[in-house]
Amino acid sequence: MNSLLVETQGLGVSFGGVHAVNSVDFRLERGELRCLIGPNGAGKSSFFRLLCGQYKPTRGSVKIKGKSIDGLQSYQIARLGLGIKTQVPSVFDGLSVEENIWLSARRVNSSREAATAVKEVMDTVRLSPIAGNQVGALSHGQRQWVELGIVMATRPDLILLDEPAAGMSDEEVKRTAELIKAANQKCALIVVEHDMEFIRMIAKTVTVFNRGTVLVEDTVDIVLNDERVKDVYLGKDLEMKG
Amino acid sequence: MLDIKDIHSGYGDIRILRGINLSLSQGEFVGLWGHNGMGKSTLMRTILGYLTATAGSISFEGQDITGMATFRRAQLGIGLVPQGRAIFPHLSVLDNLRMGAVSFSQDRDETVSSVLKHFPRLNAYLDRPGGLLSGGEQQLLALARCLCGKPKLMLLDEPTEGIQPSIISEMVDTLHRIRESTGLTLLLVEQNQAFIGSLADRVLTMQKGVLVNESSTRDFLNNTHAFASA
Amino acid sequence: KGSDDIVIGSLHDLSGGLDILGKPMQDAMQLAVQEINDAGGLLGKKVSIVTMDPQSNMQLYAQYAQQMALKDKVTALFGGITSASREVIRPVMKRFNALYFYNTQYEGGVCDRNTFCTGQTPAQNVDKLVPYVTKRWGKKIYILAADYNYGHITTDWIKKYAGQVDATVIGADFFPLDVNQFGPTIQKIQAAKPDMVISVLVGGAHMAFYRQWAAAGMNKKIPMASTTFNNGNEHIVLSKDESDGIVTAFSYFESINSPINKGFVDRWHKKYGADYPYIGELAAATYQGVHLWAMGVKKAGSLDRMKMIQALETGISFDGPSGKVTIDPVTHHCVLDIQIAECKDKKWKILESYKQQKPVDTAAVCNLSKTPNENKQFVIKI
Amino acid sequence: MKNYLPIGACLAAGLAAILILPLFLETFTLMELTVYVIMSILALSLGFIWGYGGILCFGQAAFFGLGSYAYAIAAINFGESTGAFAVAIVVPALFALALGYFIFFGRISDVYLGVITLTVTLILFNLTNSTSGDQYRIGTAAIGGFNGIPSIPTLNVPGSPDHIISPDAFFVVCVGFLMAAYIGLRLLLGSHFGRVLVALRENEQRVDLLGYDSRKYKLAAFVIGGGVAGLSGCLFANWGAFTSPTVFSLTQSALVIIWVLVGGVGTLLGPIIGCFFVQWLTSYIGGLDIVNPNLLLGAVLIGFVLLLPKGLVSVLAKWGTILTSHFGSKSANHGRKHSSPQPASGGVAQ
Amino acid sequence: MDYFAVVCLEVLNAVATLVLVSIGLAIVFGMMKVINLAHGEFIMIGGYAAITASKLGVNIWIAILLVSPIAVGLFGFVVERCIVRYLYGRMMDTMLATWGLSLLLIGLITSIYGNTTIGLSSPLGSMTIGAYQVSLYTVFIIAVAIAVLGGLYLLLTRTDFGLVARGVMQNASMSAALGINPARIYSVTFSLGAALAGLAGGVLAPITGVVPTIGVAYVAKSFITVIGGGASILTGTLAASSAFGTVNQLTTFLSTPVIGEVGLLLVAIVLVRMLPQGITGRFFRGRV
Ligand SMILES: Nc1ncnc2c1ncn2[C@@H]1O[C@H](COP(=O)(O)OP(=O)(O)OP(=O)(O)O)[C@@H](O)[C@H]1O
Ligand SMILES: Nc1ncnc2c1ncn2[C@@H]1O[C@H](COP(=O)(O)OP(=O)(O)OP(=O)(O)O)[C@@H](O)[C@H]1O
Ligand SMILES: NC(N)=O
Ligand SMILES: [Mg+2]
Ligand SMILES: [Mg+2]
Repeated sequence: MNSLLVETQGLGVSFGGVHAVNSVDFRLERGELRCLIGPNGAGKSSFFRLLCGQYKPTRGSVKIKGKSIDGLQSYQIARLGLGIKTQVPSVFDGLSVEENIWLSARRVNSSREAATAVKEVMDTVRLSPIAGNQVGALSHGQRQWVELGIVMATRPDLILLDEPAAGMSDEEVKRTAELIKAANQKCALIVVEHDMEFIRMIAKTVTVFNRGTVLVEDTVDIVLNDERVKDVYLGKDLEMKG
Repeated sequence: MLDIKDIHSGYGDIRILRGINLSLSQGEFVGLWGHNGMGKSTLMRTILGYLTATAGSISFEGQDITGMATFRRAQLGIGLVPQGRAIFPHLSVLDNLRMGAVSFSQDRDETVSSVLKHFPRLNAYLDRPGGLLSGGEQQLLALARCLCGKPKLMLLDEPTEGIQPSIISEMVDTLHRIRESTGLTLLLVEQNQAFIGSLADRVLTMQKGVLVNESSTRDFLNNTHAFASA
Repeated sequence: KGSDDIVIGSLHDLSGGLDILGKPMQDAMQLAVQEINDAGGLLGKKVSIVTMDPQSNMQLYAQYAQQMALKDKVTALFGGITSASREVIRPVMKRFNALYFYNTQYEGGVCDRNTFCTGQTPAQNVDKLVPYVTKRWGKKIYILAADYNYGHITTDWIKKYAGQVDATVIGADFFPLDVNQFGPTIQKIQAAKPDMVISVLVGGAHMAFYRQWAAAGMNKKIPMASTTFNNGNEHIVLSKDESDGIVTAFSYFESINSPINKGFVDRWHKKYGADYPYIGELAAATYQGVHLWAMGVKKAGSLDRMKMIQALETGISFDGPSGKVTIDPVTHHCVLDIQIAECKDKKWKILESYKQQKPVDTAAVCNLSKTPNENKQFVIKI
Repeated sequence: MKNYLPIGACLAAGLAAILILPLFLETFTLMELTVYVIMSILALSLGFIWGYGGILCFGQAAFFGLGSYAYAIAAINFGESTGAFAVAIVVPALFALALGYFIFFGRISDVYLGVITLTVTLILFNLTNSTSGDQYRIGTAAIGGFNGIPSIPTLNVPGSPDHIISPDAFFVVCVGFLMAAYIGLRLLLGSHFGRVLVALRENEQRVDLLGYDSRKYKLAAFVIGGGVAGLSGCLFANWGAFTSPTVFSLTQSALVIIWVLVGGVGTLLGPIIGCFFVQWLTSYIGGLDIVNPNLLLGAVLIGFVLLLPKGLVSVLAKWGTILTSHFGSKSANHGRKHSSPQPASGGVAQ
Repeated sequence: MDYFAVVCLEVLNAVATLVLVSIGLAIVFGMMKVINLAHGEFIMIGGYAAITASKLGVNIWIAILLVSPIAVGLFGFVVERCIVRYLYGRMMDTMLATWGLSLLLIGLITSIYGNTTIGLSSPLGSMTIGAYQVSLYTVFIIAVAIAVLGGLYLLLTRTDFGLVARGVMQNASMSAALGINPARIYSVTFSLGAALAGLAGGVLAPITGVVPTIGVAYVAKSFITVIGGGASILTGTLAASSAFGTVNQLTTFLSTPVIGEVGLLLVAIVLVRMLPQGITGRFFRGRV
């Protein structure tokens, strides 16, 4: 079996004159945890959308588990074992938290096993206390977690997380990092984040996007000390008043 | 300039805020901190009038605004950068900014271009529909749009969410500059402690719809763990 | 309404697109019943009417017909305007044994011993109209007709009678009842250069044709005849410029110069006001239908349905505003007078009169004396 | 499971209607009730695909009309109703399959879907409307244009064409079908399929990202809705023994939507109640003869939207909650669902 | 040759008529996502307003071009205040309410005017093109349609109202946070849409006549046109009207009005299928 989970070659997408993603060669091994960082508008979310079939590439190709996803519908790509948490949470607002998770668990489980799987996920993500709440009435941060639960419940081989820690307090960020590490026991992940604390907590290899292309790809320490990365992305550290 | 007395509010039958007291004085930068779902955004919405307070009173510059319509409060000089940005997706970036300056029909273009000076990145996208900007670009646009309305009091709801580190520090600089030149008052909801630390004069902590703590920024930063477990 | 009144049903569209036809029919029933009651009623009882408004909705036609037959136990039901509504009512009345009068000008062919049709059919008026207008204007005819049974069948009759006088139909266009844009048609007619246009257009939307025709100045160039113009008060609604010169054939016009008609029109205006827009063909046929029924009841001396039918089949005649109307026992249609008239200053000037025209179209397919159990509408081979 | 309550209630109500009403209602009242029952099957079909599948179909009347025409034409040709009955359900369902394939696999949704379905209905209206004349026949049945098809052979006992079903028995048949449709749909909604359908209404993109082929789910729901609407059309043709192009009219299309809205979107009971109410009202004011019926009906509808935005069923639910809470039972969940902020956001259970 | 010219004129006439009957709905739907099922009746009232005014001795041009739009615009203002205002964001509920309104208006106008209202005659004569006569009024209708589109273009792109209206339509609560009163914008926009419907009613009255039920003929067609046009109000309405009007009229010339109508509807279906967001959904998103 091929150990390569994701492989893109010369991948690019343009809108009018905007090259949101521009000839990206990207490889991800099974079970890997990769962080993706880069300036606002660098093309990270667009890259995610290309991976899950929401955008059709203008150039290049995407292979998942050695299989080209060209022409596949997004549900077919999902069935290849891909789960995505979008930047703006995409959940079932009118349903309860439990129903949200059940729908996702039931896709990969028989109806008997689904109940157990739901319980497991709800415990892991700590959703049990709000199991009966309608998701539309949750706060922004709570909805992020629900979405994480939905994604984990399909037991994917690869999870794409677009800014999972956005809008969370430090303690919650830590909790999310633990979750991600736990999830990484079972599957590969690609995580986009702007929160460097968070990146340091979880990262092994980091890929930096800039203007639609890969700027650097290396271990987290090297990347965060790279001058170019500091230049386009990190800037100077905040001076605290304290 | 903003005086909130024992405010209660919520969504329908669901009560979220349970007696908030808060005063901001002119030119002050105040941080508001708390876990997810504690009611920070709800407080912002209540101040601006999206939600009507079921009890208590709000006054702004000495004027009682408790029952006032949202647009009138905005006209008095309260501006909001909402969580989730609320960009007009089908208006161009420039039109989004002009919407922000809509009450100045005379010197609207000047206002817009003076704000744009603080946001050089947006200059490149003036004709692009707002909805197509990346998440972080939209956040900058929302901030710029709010400034175009020359607010006296700005409500900032998690502005760093999704923003790259270098822009966050630019944002801090920008806000300090604007504070100096206009005497802006700021109420800032944030989870990013570094950001709060570099902007706020004092920090309030919210828990389950009540303010449980107030401290200087220094104490806040030193006692992070105490707060986290609060 | 007393408890032992003789009850009859009135089921006409009083709202919706056809109310322009239904209102006068309803008024005609009331006038006729008032006259009958003023003259002492029937069999010593008063006659009263139950009225329902089916709102141009076929389902309500069925519902109300059922209700009138079963709950109100009407002795006879008068109503239905379009053939579609008639074919909804007719089986209901047959099934629940209540007499049915259909009083609208229609395409002919209904053959049902429980039903009486008092309106004119194409063989009665087209038969006179086509020879008259071809003699007057020429031999090339262009037909515009409403796209439904009545329009198609009337068109066929026009073709047949045109053939008999060596005239030809050089074009025929059909329009659904909701069409109100006639630009292309008007150009097509100009391209075809007919000697006349015969209109079988029906209803409010189609009235737009006459306006657009006049707006293009065509009414000054090509003359027009019609078998339907005036049923919907077209000659009142349109300006005189738009309607002058149109020739039609009906059994009734308000301007018929007879003492009976004068009395009828006077009584009508007394009851409904002097500014009543116009009393037309359908109103007169309904009025006469009620009176024919009353004569039948008197003659039968009973409200038994079969007895009434047998009495009506004796060839009962009523001297009505349109002239003498006689029930033809074989077809249950009426023998009646036909007038040809021309529109002038929003009034009808009667040009010719033809006495006692028989319903020969229906007679060609229907003989209820021989086949009393027949129960359908025939499509007449023309 | 939460399904048992509504199903049990439906069975009880239906059986009561079948057993008791014919005993003391006059035939004509029964016939009027019959047509309400028939129309409420149509309302139910839209209530299902719209309220649960989020498919905003402005042309549910098309399937209803096709059902009635298919039945009429088949029954006239067969001279017998049993086969015609099957045809009347299969034809609209197949039509829904073709149309639904076109729509959902073309990723058409929202108001664009509404406009396509409405347009298709209007095409059917135009086409059937322009078939007057003898040349338009299918077998021995003339389509009849504007006038429609009269004198349709009505239901006979299956297998024996000479035993025509009486109005009283027909009432029982229709109530039976309504119950069957209601229970069938309710069971379906409780199933995996039904829950995915509801999820789809909430967020189609997420359903796809979970690996469900949303198009197939929508199509299946659409076809089921089409078949149920066809059933209703078939019964309608039987009820009055006629059908005409007005079954495809804008008015008919709008009426279905109105029934569902008046009753309450996002429930199965609502469309039935709404249909009964509006039908009764329309028929009642046609006999009033003092005000213009349009004026009155219009005013009532406006009042409805402004005063009862969640439909009749929410009022009933409120009474229900008051009653049950009075008796100390715990149906709080039931009551709360209807106070959710959006009209179309009911959960799976009702 | 002259026949060709006449056909072209009739095609333009059909396009212009579609533009006129749809544009009011396009404004109201495009900007407020309100499907106004009483739109046809607004047109109908426009017709009655023109007729009534001219009966009272008002010059026919003033009646058509001023009285109709103003009367219906004011009426729209009242409707927005009393009904539509409470239903924003609830598209289907507004549909139900405006359907009720449509019935109510048909009933009301029938009660006031009866069903035998003497109409207006077309105020212009005819002109000759080769061997054909056409109504000069046709040319007038085309001119009005062009003027309406031009005027609206300027209003939406060159004025504050245009900017603010578009903003409010996209996000009302955010607009309120910027100091704009959304209720006022809604009210003005709805009244504007109503006034345009009234104008259509007045302009068309002399050639179609008015009966209380005339609106029914327009509402489905204008709805299909507006949706087929897609997100851009003006470009969309113009594009869809051109496509539908041309197909409808040419097929009518070549065959029958029924086929013409079916042709229009088929084109609408094909179009929406090929461009699932309407003609302009893809190319002109967010433009007017
Ligand atoms: N559908 C689209 N049409 C036009 N431009 C687009 C579209 N989607 C993205 N873009 C543009 O492509 C660029 C990359 O956007 P993308 O959302 O991928 O950035 P990102 O790296 O996720 O940024 P952020 O960190 O701010 O979320 C942006 O400039 C954006 O404006
Ligand atoms: N529209 C709504 N209807 C009902 N409840 C709501 C609604 N919006 C928020 N809530 C509830 O109100 C509470 C407070 O929400 P709020 O958005 O104010 O939290 P927050 O402190 O801003 O959280 P976060 O940091 O996640 O943004 C939450 O528990 C949430 O479930
Ligand atoms: N019978 C008629 N005129 O429809
Ligand atoms: Mg992004
Ligand atoms: Mg918040």
